Amino acid sequence: MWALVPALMSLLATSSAFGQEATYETFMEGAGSAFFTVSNLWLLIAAGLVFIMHLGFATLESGLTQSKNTVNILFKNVFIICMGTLTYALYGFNSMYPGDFNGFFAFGSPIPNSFSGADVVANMTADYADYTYWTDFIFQAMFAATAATIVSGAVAERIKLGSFMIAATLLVMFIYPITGSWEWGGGWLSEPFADFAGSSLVHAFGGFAAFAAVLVLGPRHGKYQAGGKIKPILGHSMPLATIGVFLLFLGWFGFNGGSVLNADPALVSLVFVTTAIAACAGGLSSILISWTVIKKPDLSMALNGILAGLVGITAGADSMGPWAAAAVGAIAGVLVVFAILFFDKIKVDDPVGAISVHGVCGMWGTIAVGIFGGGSLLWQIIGTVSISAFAFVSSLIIFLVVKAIFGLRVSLEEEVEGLDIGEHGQEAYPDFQVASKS
Amino acid sequence: MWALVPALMSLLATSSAFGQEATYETFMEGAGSAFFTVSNLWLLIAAGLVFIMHLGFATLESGLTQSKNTVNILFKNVFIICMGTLTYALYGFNSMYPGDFNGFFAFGSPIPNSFSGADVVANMTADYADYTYWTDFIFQAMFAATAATIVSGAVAERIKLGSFMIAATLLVMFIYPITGSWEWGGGWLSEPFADFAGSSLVHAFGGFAAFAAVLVLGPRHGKYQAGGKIKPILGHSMPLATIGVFLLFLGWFGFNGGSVLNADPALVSLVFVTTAIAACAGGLSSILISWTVIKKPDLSMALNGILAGLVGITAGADSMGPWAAAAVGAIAGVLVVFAILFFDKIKVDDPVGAISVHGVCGMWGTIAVGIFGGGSLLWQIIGTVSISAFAFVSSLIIFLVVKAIFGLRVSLEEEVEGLDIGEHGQEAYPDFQVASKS
Amino acid sequence: MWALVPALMSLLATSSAFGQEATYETFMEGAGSAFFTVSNLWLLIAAGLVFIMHLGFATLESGLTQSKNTVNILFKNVFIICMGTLTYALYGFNSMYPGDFNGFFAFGSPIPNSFSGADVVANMTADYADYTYWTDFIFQAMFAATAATIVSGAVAERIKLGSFMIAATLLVMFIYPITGSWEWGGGWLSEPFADFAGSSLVHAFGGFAAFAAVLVLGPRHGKYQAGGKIKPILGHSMPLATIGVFLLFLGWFGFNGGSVLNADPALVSLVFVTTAIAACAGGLSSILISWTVIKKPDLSMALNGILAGLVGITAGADSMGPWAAAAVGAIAGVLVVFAILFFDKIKVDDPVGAISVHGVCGMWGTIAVGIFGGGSLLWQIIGTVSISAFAFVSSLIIFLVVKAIFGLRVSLEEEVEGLDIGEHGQEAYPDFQVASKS
Amino acid sequence: MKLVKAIIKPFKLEEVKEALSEIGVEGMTVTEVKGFGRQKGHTEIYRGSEYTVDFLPKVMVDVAVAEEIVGKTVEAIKSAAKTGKIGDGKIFVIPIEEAIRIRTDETGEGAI
Amino acid sequence: MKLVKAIIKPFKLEEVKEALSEIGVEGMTVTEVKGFGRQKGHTEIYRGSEYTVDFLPKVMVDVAVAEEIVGKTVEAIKSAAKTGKIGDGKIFVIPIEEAIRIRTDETGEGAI
Amino acid sequence: MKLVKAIIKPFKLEEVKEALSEIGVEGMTVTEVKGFGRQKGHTEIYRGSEYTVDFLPKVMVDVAVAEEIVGKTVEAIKSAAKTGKIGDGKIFVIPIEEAIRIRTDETGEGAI
Ligand SMILES: Nc1ncnc2c1ncn2[C@@H]1O[C@H](COP(=O)(O)OP(=O)(O)O)[C@@H](O)[C@H]1O
Ligand SMILES: Nc1ncnc2c1ncn2[C@@H]1O[C@H](COP(=O)(O)OP(=O)(O)O)[C@@H](O)[C@H]1O
Ligand SMILES: Nc1ncnc2c1ncn2[C@@H]1O[C@H](COP(=O)(O)OP(=O)(O)O)[C@@H](O)[C@H]1O
Repeated sequence: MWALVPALMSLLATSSAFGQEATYETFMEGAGSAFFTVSNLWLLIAAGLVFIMHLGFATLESGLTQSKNTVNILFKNVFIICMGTLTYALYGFNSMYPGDFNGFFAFGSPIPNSFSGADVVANMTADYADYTYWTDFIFQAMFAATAATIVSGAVAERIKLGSFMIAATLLVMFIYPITGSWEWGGGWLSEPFADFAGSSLVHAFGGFAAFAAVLVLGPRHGKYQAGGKIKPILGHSMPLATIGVFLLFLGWFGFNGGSVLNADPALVSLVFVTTAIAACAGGLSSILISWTVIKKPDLSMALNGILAGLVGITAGADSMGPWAAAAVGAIAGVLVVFAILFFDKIKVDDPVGAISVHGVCGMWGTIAVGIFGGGSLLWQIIGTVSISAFAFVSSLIIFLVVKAIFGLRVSLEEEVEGLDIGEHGQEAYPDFQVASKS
Repeated sequence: MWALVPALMSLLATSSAFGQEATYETFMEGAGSAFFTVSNLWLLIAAGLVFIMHLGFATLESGLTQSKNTVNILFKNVFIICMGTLTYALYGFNSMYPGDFNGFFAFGSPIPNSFSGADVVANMTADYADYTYWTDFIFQAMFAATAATIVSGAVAERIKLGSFMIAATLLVMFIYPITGSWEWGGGWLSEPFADFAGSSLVHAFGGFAAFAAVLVLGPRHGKYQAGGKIKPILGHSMPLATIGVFLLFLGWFGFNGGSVLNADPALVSLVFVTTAIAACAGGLSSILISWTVIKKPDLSMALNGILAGLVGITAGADSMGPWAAAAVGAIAGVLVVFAILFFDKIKVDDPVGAISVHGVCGMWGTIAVGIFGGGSLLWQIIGTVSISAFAFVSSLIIFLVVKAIFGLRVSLEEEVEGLDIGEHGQEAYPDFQVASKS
Repeated sequence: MWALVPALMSLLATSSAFGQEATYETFMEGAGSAFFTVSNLWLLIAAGLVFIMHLGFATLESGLTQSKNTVNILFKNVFIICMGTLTYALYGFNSMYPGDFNGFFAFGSPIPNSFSGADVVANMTADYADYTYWTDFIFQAMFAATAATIVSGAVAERIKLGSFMIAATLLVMFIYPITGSWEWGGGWLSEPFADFAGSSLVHAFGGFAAFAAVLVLGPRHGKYQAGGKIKPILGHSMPLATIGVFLLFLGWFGFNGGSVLNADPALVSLVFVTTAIAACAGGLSSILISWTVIKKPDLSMALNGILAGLVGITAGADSMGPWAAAAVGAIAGVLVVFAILFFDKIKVDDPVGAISVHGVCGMWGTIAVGIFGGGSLLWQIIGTVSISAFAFVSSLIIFLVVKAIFGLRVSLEEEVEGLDIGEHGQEAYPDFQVASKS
Repeated sequence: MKLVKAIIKPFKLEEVKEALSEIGVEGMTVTEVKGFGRQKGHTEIYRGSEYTVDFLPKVMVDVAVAEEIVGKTVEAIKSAAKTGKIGDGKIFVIPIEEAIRIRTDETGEGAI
Repeated sequence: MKLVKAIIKPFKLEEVKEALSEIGVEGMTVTEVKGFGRQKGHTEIYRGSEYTVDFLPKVMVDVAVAEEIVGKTVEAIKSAAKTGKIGDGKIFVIPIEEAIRIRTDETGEGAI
Repeated sequence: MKLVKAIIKPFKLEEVKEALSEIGVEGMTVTEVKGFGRQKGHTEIYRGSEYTVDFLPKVMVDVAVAEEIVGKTVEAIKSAAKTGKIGDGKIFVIPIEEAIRIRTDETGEGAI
């Protein structure tokens, strides 16, 4: 069918079975290859969009924290994407998608370096899925590090760099694939629980892992003062934070849109619409609520509202219409404002609001599928609670162990001085007069 | 034809007529579905690219204004995208594309929450267009808020937040779809007037709406001093402004490229080339002119020149070759420099140059189709003048009414102190020593 | 085959031969058009991704230099993309892809303004390639300016603006297409030398051109002090630098992925995987090495490590598996750290590390194809050395000539004051108190 | 000689500078400072928590002048900087024992 | 009147401000400065080169007070700013010959 | 004791610091300031409008020294900061009545 046969020479250069080459060619000349090619391309582009979410997180987190910790935050985000991708190749991918397994846990193994013979057909054609094995890996790999990134924001401005790097690696490499396998790997939650793109598997997971980490770590010095007074510790750059949220919004089109796992026009376009509408509804409802409750139109709340809407719709972007999505997003936008105020009241210090945005709204989004998306409400609750609880407990153990062995917090002096000097011996803005470090 | 049938279950979960499901499947298995699938994907990706233009506007506008108003500008841009998408879903889309109508005005109505039965085929297959109904909506929705964003920059640093939010909502929800329907909705301008991606319908509309708003609002305090002296009020961050222009340039590939409304290789690739060439020609000619006239190579003029080239080519990106595009862009780059100097001379205070970039070059681009693009020069002039005039008058009325009821300007004291503290009680850069507020 | 025939009217409006129109239509209705349409779309999107690399370079370079030179760096980057695209249209494209030629050098000529008659089919269908002529041009044009951008970073903070603009134009317009034609244009290096997406043709070219420029220009004032002491001149914004690297990483998916030159699922997905893995391995190995050698986890080194991995994999992204890519990236990440230290030791002052990242790792990546990618080691060395040497010598001549005629360096006073005031009469951050200019 | 040290509202700087020029003062040194006084700061909000910003942006102008024009200088600053509203600022007069112009080695009143 | 000029560690500013309020001082002016002294700066690293940052961030507090409370003022600052570690800073007492409140034209001790 | 207050060109700071170290001065406090004087600012351009930036970046160095080395201090600053071109800056000598080291409660010349 296809007139032009792509040159596969180079790919197969190391493969022994030259006779098999024809088979991939045959497939590409056949009828099914058009949809396969488009779907594969869409998932690769979606992987690129999810990748850019890491820049979104990096800028959002550094914008919402103090300038004396900016190098540290950026470094952690750079580390996370590098570590996340490599550990996922080494272990995570095959642990999360183990094929047949007990439904609860599987060991991982490295992805192969190449395929040969019949394996090419099995992994590079519609025999595998609507996309190739490599596409599958890269799309999932871009998701994997997100959990650690979510934690990164919540523990910012006081955690030892080395300890964080160890804990984050353990979490991303070993724990994230476990809950992932429960649903997406065909485990015990795969039916009838529905979590389309990961309100629970990615976001609630990250949010509750962050919650545990913050409990172990404690609040930043000076945040909660004698007499119940809360001293806000201001983010140092609202433009950086705003850039972060817009990039996350953009990336979410790939996060949700790519989770359709092919280029089906009806479904992908529905997902784009529900995603955008929920985000906008979340933004507007947060603006409204913060204006009413706090009496000022608060930019940081508007930004969190958009994220809340996005996290909320992630579980059900494929299973409801635009107006249901608007409801899910708007409720998420309200929830996030009260959740942030609530966690501050109970002295859980989360500089960027990660627990509220990802944890609370991730749970909400999953449950919402039982309300608006035709899912089983009971199973939605069972699923999100199981995943969140597993994330919380695992993270608690990891952070407690790391604390016991290496220590978790920088010294008070370093915290006051800033982690940029303390951990990195570098400044983020050496040319600018930065205000009194307090 | 297509071997793999995408799972539509979830989409149709709420639909009653299960027997119809086969029909979408039948279509997807048929011959036409490959081009449909690719075209649909391209429009969704283009929608993502247009989305990122809103970040471009947000960073450009905040970069070109003072740091004491940064939170305010960012907030307005966040609000606009949220409000624009939702009001377009609620009213605008169906008002702009009303189907059969009188050619001048149609009432809008909300987009549906789902389709069932035969409607699925009518809206999700080639029966509808080269893309689905949802794709159509999201692509157009991303355009809709642009008009308000353009105004946002021109009225920056002195307008009351609440009043702006009301005026922008009225403009985007009710007025933008009217002129839109004239051409793209099949109204009185649809033939032979040609405005490919909206030099007039989007940009001149926004520019002239901004013009009216600025006339009602007046210049910033201290800008025009006794004795005709102009005091430049500097933008606070050239990196932010530059990020903005590059993102807008990128987004324009989706803005123009998506306006082909399918993935036709010849036409989409031509549009990419003309778009890029016009932008680059605009940048270079602005550099040249500003170097000659102002005697210094002015970065803000170079940035405006690129935007001028982009706005200029928007009407004719599909109807001329690269060298004609270069001419259109280069002329736009010259026009924008003189327009900015001119508006400053007549004391129309536009902090980001929106009226010159979008208004003047939007008109020029539309007319240029009558010169280089084979369009009727007369009709091009009739079209762009009608649209610009309608935008100007509507905006004048809206801003005058809002002024009468709520007031438009913040107090002089607040203007001097900055709108960030005044309207939001927040600072954009709390860690940095910001220079004397004047 | 395709049910929907795209409207080509407008494209062909200026074409005389209406009878030919049918032929493009016929092709689009035929079997091969689906793969053609997808491939063409992918290359256009890839062109957009490569475009965004220019923003990546602009932010990276300005982040790693002082705030008093920020306007200047941004201006140069804006100029380069405008100039690069236009000169490539005017001369470069046809000089680099001359068709039949002597294998060493060909004169260029402007791209046409339109095609008519049989030329439409020859240039807009699979007769041309898996994409149209316009797509070919825009994808290659986005690459073209990269060489100048690389030089821009290395000569920052001390070069005269006008002189740089002239030298960069000569380099991009006339020299870059020459080496380009050797390999990609079908010249003497096209076989068996393998440089997939340009480790040598783009990066080593740029790196060695930068090396020559820096030798002619000399180090920044005060960098190398009496007694061999090196005074680091700090970059002014680590967030800008980090944004730059993430955008470059994203853009590289288009740079490498698009270089497949069609949408072949197996190959494009392999390229995405090897690209990402090499980048992440480069980042991790740089972190490790800098932590061991310099004793601190250095963010600027981590960022350079990612770029090193990306440059390294560029030559062989299509010819090796993920673990080979990891090896290539990790070695590049080590190389770049020592290269930066080395060049500083021999007093070659390169503010952003361009020579190390692009020059050294570009060479390494090309050679690595002879080790891991099945290429001829000898030919890989011959190729990369020829290209680098040609770039070095040409650049040396250009910069020496420009120096002789116009002078290259700004005055010491201007260098101390900053080029923003000196060359542009503008400040990048007028609201902020910038630290003592030294 | 005296050092006249004035702490004023930032947006009055331009006027103060002009008033000083008019009476023949040719030089001054300006510092961005934060002031705490009777004028109370405003309340700001960050993610739901209110807090008071006590310190307000002010500008400190240091002018060294000869004995005989101290009065005129103080007067000039006073009238240019006054808005009559709380927070207008203070002027302090401090003795200078010696002044030197670095460029010329001039000392005393000729140096300022 | 005296100008009490204290150079302190930035994170002590809040406490110093409160100590001064307690003894009835109602105004002060604060400047971000960089200090050089016995407390040595730290070593930083940039792309492999080590270098020493000599100047440490400090805060300078200028308080004009009446003669009779100079002692109390110095005492208050001293005890609030002390950590006992090197780099705590200095207090200098400088004579003020005249003080004027711009808003009211008040002069002398009433003005501060 | 005296407070030697020098306003100098920013890029001379390093040299001034070294000159002071050489004569045994162990501490100083540095402030970024903007200077207005005979040296005129430059013209800048923004979107076509020219305007003059009157204020030039300068650095103010405050050094408290004992009576007997005031001369040497002034001399050291003067020779290190001089370029001979307009805008080199000024040095003012101001009396200090008391100095206290916060860390140790030392007072007088021992404190500085
Ligand atoms: N005792 C003081 N010492 C030093 N600076 C002072 C003193 N009192 C006030 N200031 C400065 O003067 C500014 C204005 O004082 P404030 O009491 O607010 O109003 P007013 O000048 O109208 O009395 C303060 O912000 C502070 O910078
Ligand atoms: N002679 C001086 N003149 C002016 N400021 C000084 C002087 N000596 C020290 N300082 C300031 O006091 C700060 C603290 O001094 P330092 O010698 O580091 O510690 P300590 O105060 O414990 O003796 C310095 O950073 C500097 O700002
Ligand atoms: N009368 C003054 N009072 C305070 N500072 C002054 C005075 N005159 C000059 N300065 C400071 O000294 C700097 C240099 O002065 P200027 O007149 O430009 O050159 P020069 O020092 O060569 O005479 C000014 O920028 C300003 O900061």
